[in-house]
Amino acid sequence: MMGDTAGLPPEHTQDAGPACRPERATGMSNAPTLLDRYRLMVTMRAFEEACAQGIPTGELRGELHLADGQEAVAAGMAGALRSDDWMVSTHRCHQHAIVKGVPLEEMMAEIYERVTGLSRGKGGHVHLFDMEHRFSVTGIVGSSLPVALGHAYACRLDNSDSIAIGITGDGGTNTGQFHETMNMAAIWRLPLVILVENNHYAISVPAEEVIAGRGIAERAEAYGAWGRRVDGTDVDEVAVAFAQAVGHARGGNGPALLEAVCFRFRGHYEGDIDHYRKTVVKRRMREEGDPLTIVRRRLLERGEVDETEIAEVESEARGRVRDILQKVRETPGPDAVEAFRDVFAEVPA
Amino acid sequence: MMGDTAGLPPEHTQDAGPACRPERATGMSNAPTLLDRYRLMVTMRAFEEACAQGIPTGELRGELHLADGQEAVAAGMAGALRSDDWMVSTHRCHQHAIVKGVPLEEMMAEIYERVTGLSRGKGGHVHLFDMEHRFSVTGIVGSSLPVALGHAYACRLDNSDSIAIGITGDGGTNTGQFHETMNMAAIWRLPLVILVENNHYAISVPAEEVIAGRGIAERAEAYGAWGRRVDGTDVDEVAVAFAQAVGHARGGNGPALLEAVCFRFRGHYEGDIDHYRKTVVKRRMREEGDPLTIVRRRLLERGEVDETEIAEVESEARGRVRDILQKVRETPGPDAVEAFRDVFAEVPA
Amino acid sequence: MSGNGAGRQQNISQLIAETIGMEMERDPGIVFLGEDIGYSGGTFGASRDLFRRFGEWRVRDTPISEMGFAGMAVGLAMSGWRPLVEIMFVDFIGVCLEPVYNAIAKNRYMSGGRVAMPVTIRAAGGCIGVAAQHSQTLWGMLAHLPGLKVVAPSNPHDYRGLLAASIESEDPVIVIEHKDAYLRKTTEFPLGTEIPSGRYTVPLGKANVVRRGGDLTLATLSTMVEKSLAAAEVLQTDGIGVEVIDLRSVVPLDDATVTDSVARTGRLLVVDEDYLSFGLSGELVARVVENLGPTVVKGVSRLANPDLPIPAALSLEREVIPNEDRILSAARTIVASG
Amino acid sequence: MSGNGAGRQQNISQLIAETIGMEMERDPGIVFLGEDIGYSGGTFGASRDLFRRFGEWRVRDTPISEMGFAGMAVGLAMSGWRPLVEIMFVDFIGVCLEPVYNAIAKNRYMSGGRVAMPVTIRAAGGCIGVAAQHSQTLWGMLAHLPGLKVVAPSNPHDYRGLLAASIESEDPVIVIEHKDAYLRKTTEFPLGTEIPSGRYTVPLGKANVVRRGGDLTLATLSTMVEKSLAAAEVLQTDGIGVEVIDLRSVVPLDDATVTDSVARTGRLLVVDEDYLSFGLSGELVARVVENLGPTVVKGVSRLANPDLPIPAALSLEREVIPNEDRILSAARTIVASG
Ligand SMILES: Cc1ncc(C[n+]2csc(CCOP(=O)(O)OP(=O)(O)O)c2C)c(N)n1
Ligand SMILES: Cc1ncc(C[n+]2csc(CCOP(=O)(O)OP(=O)(O)O)c2C)c(N)n1
Ligand SMILES: [Mg+2]
Ligand SMILES: [Mg+2]
Repeated sequence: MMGDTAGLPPEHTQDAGPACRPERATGMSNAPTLLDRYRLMVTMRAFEEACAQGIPTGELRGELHLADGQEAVAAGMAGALRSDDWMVSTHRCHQHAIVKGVPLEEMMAEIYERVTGLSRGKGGHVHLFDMEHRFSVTGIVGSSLPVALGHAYACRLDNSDSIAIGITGDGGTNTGQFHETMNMAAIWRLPLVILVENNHYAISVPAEEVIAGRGIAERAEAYGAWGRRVDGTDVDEVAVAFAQAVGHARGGNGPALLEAVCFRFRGHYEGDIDHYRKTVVKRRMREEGDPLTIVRRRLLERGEVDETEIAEVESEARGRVRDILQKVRETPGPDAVEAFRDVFAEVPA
Repeated sequence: MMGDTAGLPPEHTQDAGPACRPERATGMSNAPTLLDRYRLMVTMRAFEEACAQGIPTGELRGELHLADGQEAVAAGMAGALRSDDWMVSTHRCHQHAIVKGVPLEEMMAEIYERVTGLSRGKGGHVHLFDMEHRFSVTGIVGSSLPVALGHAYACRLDNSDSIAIGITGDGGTNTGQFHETMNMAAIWRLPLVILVENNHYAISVPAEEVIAGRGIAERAEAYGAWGRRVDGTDVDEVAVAFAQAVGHARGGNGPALLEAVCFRFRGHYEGDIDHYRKTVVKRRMREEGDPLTIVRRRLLERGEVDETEIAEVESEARGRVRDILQKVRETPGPDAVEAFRDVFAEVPA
Repeated sequence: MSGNGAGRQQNISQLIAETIGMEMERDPGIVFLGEDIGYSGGTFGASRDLFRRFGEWRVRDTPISEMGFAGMAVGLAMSGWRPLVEIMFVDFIGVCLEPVYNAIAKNRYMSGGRVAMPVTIRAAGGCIGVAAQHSQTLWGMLAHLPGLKVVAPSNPHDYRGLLAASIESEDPVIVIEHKDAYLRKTTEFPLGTEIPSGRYTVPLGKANVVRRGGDLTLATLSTMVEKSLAAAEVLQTDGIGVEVIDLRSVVPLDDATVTDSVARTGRLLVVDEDYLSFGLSGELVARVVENLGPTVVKGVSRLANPDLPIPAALSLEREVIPNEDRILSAARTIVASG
Repeated sequence: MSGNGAGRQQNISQLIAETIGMEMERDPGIVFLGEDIGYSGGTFGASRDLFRRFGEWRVRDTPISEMGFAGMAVGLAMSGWRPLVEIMFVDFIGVCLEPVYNAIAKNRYMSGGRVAMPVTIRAAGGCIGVAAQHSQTLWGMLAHLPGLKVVAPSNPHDYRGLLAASIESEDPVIVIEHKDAYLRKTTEFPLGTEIPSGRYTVPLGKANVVRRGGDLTLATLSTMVEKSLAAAEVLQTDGIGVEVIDLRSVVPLDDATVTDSVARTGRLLVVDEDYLSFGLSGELVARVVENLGPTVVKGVSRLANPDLPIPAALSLEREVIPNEDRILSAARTIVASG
């Protein structure tokens, strides 16, 4: 399986061991290095680009939502996140799946709707399910949060110290589900982290025009919950804040709401003409807010690695994704009969 | 019409004049006296008792929700509330209708499902609609708030200084609609007052067990809105706070959230065995928290009126409701053909 | 006291509570969520004692957040639990239909069979004079959404057996309980009063031929089974033999049993307490006509709630929902016409 | 430039935007609410220019709060406005179905006719290879709920005329626009390319017989009209005359026109891009059989999406939704069988 995951050494998605009911203490005892995170982020970028390749060829259709520019948010979760934690993601889900350890090949195969995909091509790019890695997605905005709440409730029922991470965009915080989830998680002190990727827009609608009050993180107060906003382009900052959020939730203190402010480089979906954002703003965003560039610069500044090592990491990650894409493309789609399977577990005789 | 309303002199539900697009300034220029409010409250109590009479006789069925004990909240709205303001209420709606000026007889006739009812008996006790008095109800918890939001939006579209009052119970604040409504009202600065009748319970579920955070009023902060909690057994306090909330909303400052803490004397609905509340608590509640007793005592303390005058007001109000009930009971139910009318305005030939 | 209702003076809401208790004892993975189901024992009393027996974590009083707790069921199921969710009235399901039809119903399929959704949703339905927003059955609407099974019991035996089967099922099931049944004694029903003393299930998707007859097939479910049986008695005295079929579930719809019957009787009357159009009655007529070919069938007819909101006044409600008289006249008309 | 599309190189999304613009100009009481409908001109471009023309108060970009803004429509309507609401994909309507079926659909009735609910909801539906949560049409589900009209246009002329009629209607109407249509040029359609230069409406509830034929009645709507016409062409060369009826609306359902046709052809095939069961196709078959009596009808058949979530893989989607080939073979089978 490992050859297939994002290239983090196993301890970076903390493994709770086979029982999946770990007694292990909270925290980042296996903290990934910045280079580990960089490798992850390059993999994410390469992965999204590999997905984008399916659009002009017609292999992929529909609203393919890529997350270039948001890598620091996902990669910031590595370390504090454990393999026995649950994660529920949104339409913009690939990076989250990667950090959660979902095998790249099965995921890519699902996105390309191949028989080797996670769901044999029946779910597609907005419906990734990997129970082994405790990861799922819904394509309905806001609906990821109650699902994560259910996982958090299950963690309590199990008496485990696993937690659940529910992810949403800024737009998703305007749904009723956000409120209902925060409230229930708080009254029952459930181990839930709500991670909000605030990329400033819900499709074309600017967050500041449709979110009242001081900010998203501040809404935690209404529920007596932990809340914090962080620069989502800086993977180190995200990592620290996310570890705190996780510590809060895993420690039995109820939900934590972490808002990571970041940029979405591409259109809302592949094909979005993205005319609602100014070209100059988009250029500046890429120039100044690229989390990969920021990490790369920092790595060099710190002098722990040199250009060559970085280039190696990059080409290795990119090469791996390229190989996976090629392999996936050589794989057939599902058999016709698949269409008629799996509606029900039990069909009356 | 007046002979039929709750006995408030016309200025107590401020009349905006025929145009319904008043230029009149905000405020309580026609402040009802405490005796006026008392008359209203006695009418409300008598009205609910008249409704309750339909249960043992089988005239009324279903979940008839009465609000005895909560009169101060409704009566506290008189004065600041204008006839051109909109109000959207809940399953526990009769007192709100009364203060909004909905004619008692048509309302009672609707509750008793008579042909002279507001909806000719087709709506019933949880579906009161009176467009002339800008009042409506939904029986679905939480759903009153978006409807009120729509009215508030319409007030802005109309460029009028009317406002909308959306009412909910404590339980209703846990619905997603509460969040969506507060947020939209705030971003668009709509003239909306959300009045929460916190009677400590949603059916059997105590508010403090299912509402996280410091309180309902405090949730206003999450939206940058005005919020306040008030003793909902004290009509004077409610009146002052409600006038402030209305002033805020009417003044173009966006939504106001007013939480009025009160008691529900009867079961959740007629027939509720109410075993989830201790008998001693229920007794104390009636002894110490009856808003009618409180006002009566205050009226006497202030020395503005004497026992005789109060008794007159009481017997007049009760007599009026009794007469209405009798008249309603003598009225026939709707014709069978009514069942098949009013599904659509237009039916293809 | 293990819930063996035979002969006991028990009403349906008690029977339901006992059944849930039996299932929760049998399967420690069952978690029950809903408004007022815990401390108070349920608005209709259909969960009494469970809170005391299983504690707040397995019998959870929720806030009024249906969207949230319906979605919770998805996460609980993926975590390996078996959620039982009460939506107090099925009329409220519009608040949370999204997770029901887009996740609970579709996750098995969308995951290529790798995710199970053994979720049971119980909800009260039906007309008892409580107006438009609290009287619907909506099984026709729910049945249209693939991935959901939809059940509506008619008698004490089935209230227990179908609920147990639903909870045990690996598939999502919505059980619509009729409000009129809750407070009736199990001994008052015209059928299904014999309740086995041990645990049992009634398989989902198997109709029950509750009366034999050669002239007309009457297919129905829920409370209308009883009204149909009463009408069938009367028709018998007119010499009309009515075969009454209790469908038990809308999905799976046992059209095979109905088709077999119509092959003998030649006539089909569907009686349904849901809205007439685009629901159960049309589907069943269409399937039977397809199965037999139209020319084999002498007559088809449907008696259902007309396509209008349920009026509040009881006198008006009685004008619109099927009752014994209307069943009688619909049956006579179809038999008379050939 | 008043939206006279005749001959212009315009696609359906532009046509829709122009139609809304014409209506908003005509009636200053129309308010348009939805996600991304304002500044950006709509995710599908179906509201371009309206924000600029009518301003943010009448063309309102909402937060992702469907429950809230569907409920807003109720208040707006009661305040005397005429709300037009976009639900981006009809698949999302589960989030806000409650106010749609309990208030928008029922308020007229529950108020004894004193409250009007002239609300129009537009939503995108249909299969274009975008998987289970973004491919549904759900008109069968919506049609089951009394008080709602449900419309699904098939061609440029009707996209304009039915939308204008829906907005103008005093009743609530849900218009399901097919995603496949948005980016197609109005001139590319096989019918309805002639668009009158002035304003016009197409009455709700009147089916359109788009092709005459004597051997088989094929009733359908939305994009399937086109596929059915193509199949009918092929069948003509086999000597099978197919009468193709574009239903245009699910509610009101013009079963009279279909019945008249089947009275002549003796055979009915319903083609539907919604789920097969408990929806449009069963209802129409049942009504026609009821109207004519079963023995008059030689054959009935339904071709619809099977009762399963739409699979993501395009190859699988193609296995399940009706297409020209499947229409051909369904038609041949029914004609061959008597
Ligand atoms: C309930 C619902 N409404 C609308 C949509 C359509 N939609 C998909 S993504 C999206 C914007 C989401 O914005 P945000 O939550 O900020 O996430 P981002 O796309 O920015 O990552 C919308 C409106 C949906 N999928 N579900
Ligand atoms: C969406 C929805 N869920 C559940 C119900 C059933 N129900 C009716 S009233 C009520 C409790 C409401 O509590 P609260 O808002 O505090 O109002 P109160 O009854 O105390 O006045 C519930 C759960 C409903 N009508 N609508
Ligand atoms: Mg965003
Ligand atoms: Mg309450």
